[in-house]
Amino acid sequence: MYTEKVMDHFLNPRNMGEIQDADAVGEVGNAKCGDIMKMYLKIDNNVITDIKFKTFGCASAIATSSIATEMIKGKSIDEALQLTNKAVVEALDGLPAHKIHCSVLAEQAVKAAIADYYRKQGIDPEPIVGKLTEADHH
Amino acid sequence: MYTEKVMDHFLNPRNMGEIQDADAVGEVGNAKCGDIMKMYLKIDNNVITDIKFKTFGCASAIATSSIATEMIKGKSIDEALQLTNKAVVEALDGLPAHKIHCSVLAEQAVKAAIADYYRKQGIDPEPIVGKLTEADHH
Amino acid sequence: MKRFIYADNAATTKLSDTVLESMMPYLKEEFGNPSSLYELGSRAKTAIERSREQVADALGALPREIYFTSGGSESDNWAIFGAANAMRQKGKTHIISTKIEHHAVLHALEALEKQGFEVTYLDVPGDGIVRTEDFERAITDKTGFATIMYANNEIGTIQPIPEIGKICRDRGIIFHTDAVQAVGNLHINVKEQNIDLLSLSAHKFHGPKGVGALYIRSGVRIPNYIYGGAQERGRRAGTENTAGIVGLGTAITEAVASIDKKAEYLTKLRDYIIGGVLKNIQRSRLNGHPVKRLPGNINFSFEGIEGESLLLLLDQKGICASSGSACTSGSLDPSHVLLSIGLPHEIAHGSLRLTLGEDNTFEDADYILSVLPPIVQRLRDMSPLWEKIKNEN
Amino acid sequence: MKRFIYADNAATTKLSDTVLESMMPYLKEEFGNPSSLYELGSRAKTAIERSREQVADALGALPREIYFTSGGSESDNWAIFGAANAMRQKGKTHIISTKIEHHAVLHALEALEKQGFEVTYLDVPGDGIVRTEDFERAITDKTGFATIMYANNEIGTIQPIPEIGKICRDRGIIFHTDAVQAVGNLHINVKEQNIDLLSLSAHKFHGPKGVGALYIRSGVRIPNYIYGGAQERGRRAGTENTAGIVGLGTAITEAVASIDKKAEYLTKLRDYIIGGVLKNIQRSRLNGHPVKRLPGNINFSFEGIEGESLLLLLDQKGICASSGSACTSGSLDPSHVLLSIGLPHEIAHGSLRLTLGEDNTFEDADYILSVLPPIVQRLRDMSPLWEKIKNEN
Ligand SMILES: Cc1ncc(COP(=O)(O)O)c(C=O)c1O
Ligand SMILES: Cc1ncc(COP(=O)(O)O)c(C=O)c1O
Repeated sequence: MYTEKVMDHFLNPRNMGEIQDADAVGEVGNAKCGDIMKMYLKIDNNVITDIKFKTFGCASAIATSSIATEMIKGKSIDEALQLTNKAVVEALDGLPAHKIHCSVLAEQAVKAAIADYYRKQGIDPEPIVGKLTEADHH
Repeated sequence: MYTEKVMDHFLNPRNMGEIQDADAVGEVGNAKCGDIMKMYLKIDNNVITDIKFKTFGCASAIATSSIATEMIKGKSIDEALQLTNKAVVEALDGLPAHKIHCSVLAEQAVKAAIADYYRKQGIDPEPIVGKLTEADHH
Repeated sequence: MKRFIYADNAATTKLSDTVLESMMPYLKEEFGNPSSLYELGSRAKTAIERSREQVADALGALPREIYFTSGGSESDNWAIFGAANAMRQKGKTHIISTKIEHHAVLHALEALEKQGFEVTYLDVPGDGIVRTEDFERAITDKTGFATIMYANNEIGTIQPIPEIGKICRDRGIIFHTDAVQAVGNLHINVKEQNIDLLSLSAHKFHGPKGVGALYIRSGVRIPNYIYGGAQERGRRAGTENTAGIVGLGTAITEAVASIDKKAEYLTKLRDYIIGGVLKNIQRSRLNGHPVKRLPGNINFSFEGIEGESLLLLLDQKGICASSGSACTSGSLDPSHVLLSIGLPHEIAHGSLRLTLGEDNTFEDADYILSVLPPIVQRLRDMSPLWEKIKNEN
Repeated sequence: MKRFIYADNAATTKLSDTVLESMMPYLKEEFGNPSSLYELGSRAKTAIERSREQVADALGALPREIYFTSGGSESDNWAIFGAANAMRQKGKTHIISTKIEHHAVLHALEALEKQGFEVTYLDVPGDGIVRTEDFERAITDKTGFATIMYANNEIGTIQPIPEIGKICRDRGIIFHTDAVQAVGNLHINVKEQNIDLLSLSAHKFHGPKGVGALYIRSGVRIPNYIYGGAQERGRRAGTENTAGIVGLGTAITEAVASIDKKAEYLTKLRDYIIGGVLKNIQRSRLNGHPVKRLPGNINFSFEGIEGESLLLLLDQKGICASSGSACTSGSLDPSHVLLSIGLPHEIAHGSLRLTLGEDNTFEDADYILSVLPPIVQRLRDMSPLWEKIKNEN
């Protein structure tokens, strides 16, 4: 069902954990639907210097979280905002059709964390990050 | 599907053939329904001294004809009239449900031949042989 | 030693060794439920998807247009009840079929008639082939569905499927073909031949019994027939018969690869037997079309005798064959197919079907030709009907 | 060497060696069509009738009340659509079932609702067992049919079938039970238990996939579901899957012979694992009834984690198990059964079903008990939900 890449990121998740003194935290999804992703960022000079995640969800939820953190670690916020769910899927060599929503969730989690970063600085994140819609997965 | 007895009478039919100078001939069934039985009798002093049959039909039609001839050969006409389809079925150790009509046909063929015998002597066979109804096999 | 000649390949076929070999792992250690997440399950799933590709390739279809079923009858029922349901949504109530369909089609259509559908059963002329003109004439503005078999199971006649497919596509009629006898014997391409729904059954081409498939052209929407789990992308419920499905895939690939070679050989063998019978048995009649018939199909009527007796005597000689009559089914009616092509009842009763396979040899043919005439003679000698026929001439 | 522990016997089971052995002749030389007249055909027919007797014996039924099908889903669909049809003739339009039926039952009932039938889906209390009082209360003068599963496939709870059977018989309600999970595990007697229709599937008790049966009590009249040839005494068309049917007969005989021995052993093994898990994993919950459950069925929920991840990690350790969630089916909804017994969504997502078989050992149990807690811990460590749960207390 899953590609080797997905299994690798599921079995050996990168950047799993928390950052106690994170500069920003974003959480998306809900338990009722079966997946929650939480991302912690350290941001220095507009660059994401550290990132960690915690995920409640299926293997692809964990794998998409993991690879998303890898894809934006060390990147600038602007670059991180370019991350699309499509890029996540491609980086994992594909996801089953009914798991695509996990990649959407990963993209949203990154955006939610960045939004939190702006909000903490008193900046309205919406013009920058866009409206964060709950990932549609029903 | 068939008992050994049926197969034996089908493969080695007894009394198969014609009697050229028969005292009586009876034929029942019709080609449309897939079976015709014809019986030839030699009758001497109310005793069936010889009997032959010809049958167009399935294995059980042939087997019932064969065993019926065996069962009444050497018997008096009265005894022959006692032959029931049930007795024929039993003598063959049974017939499949949808082949029971063959045994009815065999009983009728015997009766038709005996009726012919009476008719040839100017005697109305009906009070003796009963009404010959076409065996019901549709 | 008693000879054994299996000449009833239209009834069923022997599993090929390679087919059985491909199935064995799934009857042993690879027993996982294809819906299960773990490796054991996903290996079974992979095997099923490989088979789906094989079936799709054999028909010129896409894998996602193939749905596995429990055989030809289920596929026919699904297609027919499903299409009827779909057409009713569009206000259509008229169905076109033929008088010579398999009972899996006819009895399903009869059930639909009880539900208020109107069905035209096309007549076929003496050669057993439906005329496209008749088909076109039968179409009304209520016609929403047609089901015409690809090749007949009794007399082997091949129907003008691509032509009818074209007419149906042009007229917006959903078109199903029961190709149970055709798959593995004839070249089928569902796209080129404009087929919307096609039924097949593995055991007719050296695959296992109890597994088949329905091709549903993508875009044609029919409701499910067996509801339940999400197997077959939610279209046909039930834990998959993995071994059977794998066997189907192997069998169809093998069968389709050898169609031409097989057809050439079987046609020769068939015509050799047909010629021999016509020459050696008087008042014998070849049923169906002399050329437009399945390569391995032979169907004869012999006047004055009855089919079941003939078959049992052939069995005594080690020859497995079948009759046009549905004797074994508990019905005493002669074949509806033989009646449809104009045979009188009494002649329809006396028919013999030999359906050849690759394993049959010319030696087998000679044996059949040596054994059959005396058996027919023996039954005619016993037959009061033959007596009359003889005397008539 | 990687360990391999198969603990998903409710999903499917491995063919037993003796079952496979009994099937082999029918996959090889005994390939005749059971409807064929010749010896090769009648030997296959005889084998099928022997299997029919075996199935009948196992259920306390008569052979002529047993009809072979392609599996549990087909049997369920036939029973449900058939009974609905039969009751409609009598002016009845109301059906009683439960919320915890298998999808083969639920989706068929939903299709009937679209046709205008009214269906009451009984609630079950937290223990997962239907109350007969609730059943009786649901009966109206329109009720013509009830379908209640014998044992649940997820949480293994055993329903009060004899009691419900009695009520139905007294009230003239046709009663079907989906016994797919029960056959071979529980003692069933259709006569004593007043069952009118019963579905079973061979692959759940070490028989082959793709074959099952429907018991139809003599006197209960339901229409056919798959129309066509005269197989199964004209009630279920399609060339018989001889090998599968023979396998079913062997498997049911074996399974029923060992019910008591198996139940005793599996109950011990089950309760050993249940005890170990409850002791070693905090915030774990046993779903279903502690005692009135299938001997081999274990169903846990672990707060804060999700089922699929758990299964894949268990698979990495060589353990085949299943989740209550229907993830693989493409749906993201958690199990309707777990929701029915009152679990909140987020807990229903984190469930694990282990279904044990005779092959499982106490060593396997110890291995599972050693491997499972760290895996649960690992996922909880990853879970933002667990973080909250922990902090709440
Ligand atoms: C309770 C129950 N009913 C019906 C079925 C369907 O059986 P099958 O998959 O053999 O069609 C299953 C198993 O999948 C089941 O567990
Ligand atoms: C033309 C045709 N259609 C349908 C069927 C039914 O197939 P099955 O018996 O595999 O269900 C058969 C064979 O029996 C057939 O020859």
